[in-house]
Amino acid sequence: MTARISIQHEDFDVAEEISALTQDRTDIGAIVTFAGCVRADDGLTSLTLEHYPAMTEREIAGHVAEAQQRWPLVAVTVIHRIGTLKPGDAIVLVVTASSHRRAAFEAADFLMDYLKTQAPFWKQEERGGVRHWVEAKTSDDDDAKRWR
Amino acid sequence: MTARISIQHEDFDVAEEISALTQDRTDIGAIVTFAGCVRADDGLTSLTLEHYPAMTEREIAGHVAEAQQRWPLVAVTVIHRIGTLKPGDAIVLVVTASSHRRAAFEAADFLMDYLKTQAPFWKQEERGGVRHWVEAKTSDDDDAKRWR
Amino acid sequence: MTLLYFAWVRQKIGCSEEHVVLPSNVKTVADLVDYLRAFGAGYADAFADAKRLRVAVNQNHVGWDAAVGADDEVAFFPPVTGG
Amino acid sequence: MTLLYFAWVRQKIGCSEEHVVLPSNVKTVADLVDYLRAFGAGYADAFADAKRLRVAVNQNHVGWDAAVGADDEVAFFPPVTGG
Repeated sequence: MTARISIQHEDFDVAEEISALTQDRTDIGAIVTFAGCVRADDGLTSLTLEHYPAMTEREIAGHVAEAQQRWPLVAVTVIHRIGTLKPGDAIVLVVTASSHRRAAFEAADFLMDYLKTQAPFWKQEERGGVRHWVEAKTSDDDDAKRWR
Repeated sequence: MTARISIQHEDFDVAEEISALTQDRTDIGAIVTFAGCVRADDGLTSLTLEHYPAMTEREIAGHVAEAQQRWPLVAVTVIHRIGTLKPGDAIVLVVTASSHRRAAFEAADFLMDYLKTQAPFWKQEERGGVRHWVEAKTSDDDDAKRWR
Repeated sequence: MTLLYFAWVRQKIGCSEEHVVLPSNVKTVADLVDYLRAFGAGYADAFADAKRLRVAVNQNHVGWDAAVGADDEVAFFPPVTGG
Repeated sequence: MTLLYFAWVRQKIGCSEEHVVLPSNVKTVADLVDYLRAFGAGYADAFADAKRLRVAVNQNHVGWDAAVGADDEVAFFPPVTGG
């Protein structure tokens, strides 16, 4: 299996990421992508993401390896943006490729639950010029618990 | 909600389909895409899809409407190719956009289960110059039953 | 009545669509199948094993006992294999 | 020892990374927190409510009773909010 993990300030191109995984291959039956975007909820004007670089990369790699053990995956790509983003901006991309659709769906769902709840990111929201740190949500934790 | 359904011979561009749904919007938090490709299983050299046009479009529209009722979706795109395809070719695309990731994942999964099992398509596989009609699979039906 | 055939049903019968005027004793899908079996060898072959066939009337899946009328579109096909 | 602070822990303390030489009686995370609280007002504020904090030693989440040593990288942060 090939895996690509990137934590970056730059935006990403979904089509490029898909074609990087699938080009010249005839064993991939299913490609699932999850792209997350910043929503303009309650007048949000910007979102700033901070992370713990050494831990983020190590943990994401560990979860990708776990996904690979649980599902027959051909390739996985995880891209997470950091820094200050605006409403409508892309923030995260997970691409999973497999022979079978259920594996691709479940692995993408599993990785997103990890990224949205357990990955060492901290978010600061800005509304009307005021910034505040986002508190951890329990509903997201419930999502992540589905996989235990 | 906007919905686009197309049964076509032509290939599709995932990035274009995503940006058509998300452009200039700041209320979409999650976009899930499922792209299915033809696999070269057991020496498969081509796959030909036949469908029942009036029924396919009517049924897909019905399932998109059901997905919209079950999950808070902002937009859905379903593209299914017909005609003769080669290994590696894209065959189906589902894009779901929502404020929330669980809705986008579940709706895409639900629509794919329908398309892969219940939609009025018939597949003919070609191997070594010999064509045969694919028989309906029970494992796919089990997937579709998850939603009842 | 419009008749549509798909996949190997179409191949055995040798056409994808035809229009027929039915005798008055054809009231259900089962009657229609009995009637079509007598159309020729391809029809007899296609309709030989009813268990292998599915039917839709006006684009809705129905059972063998469903009513059919002159204005209906009736389609015969194998179980769908999906996309 | 390398100390890392993230999010509002970093803001309260006013730095993201520092290197300290520990007295020999600092053997656990809890000892370390007690020690750091005396560094200044920002530290006291950041470590005021231990329940609001999480800690990782060498990039692994650990509890308050985990051992810490001179070569460790210890990070303090609020519960992660994910991406």
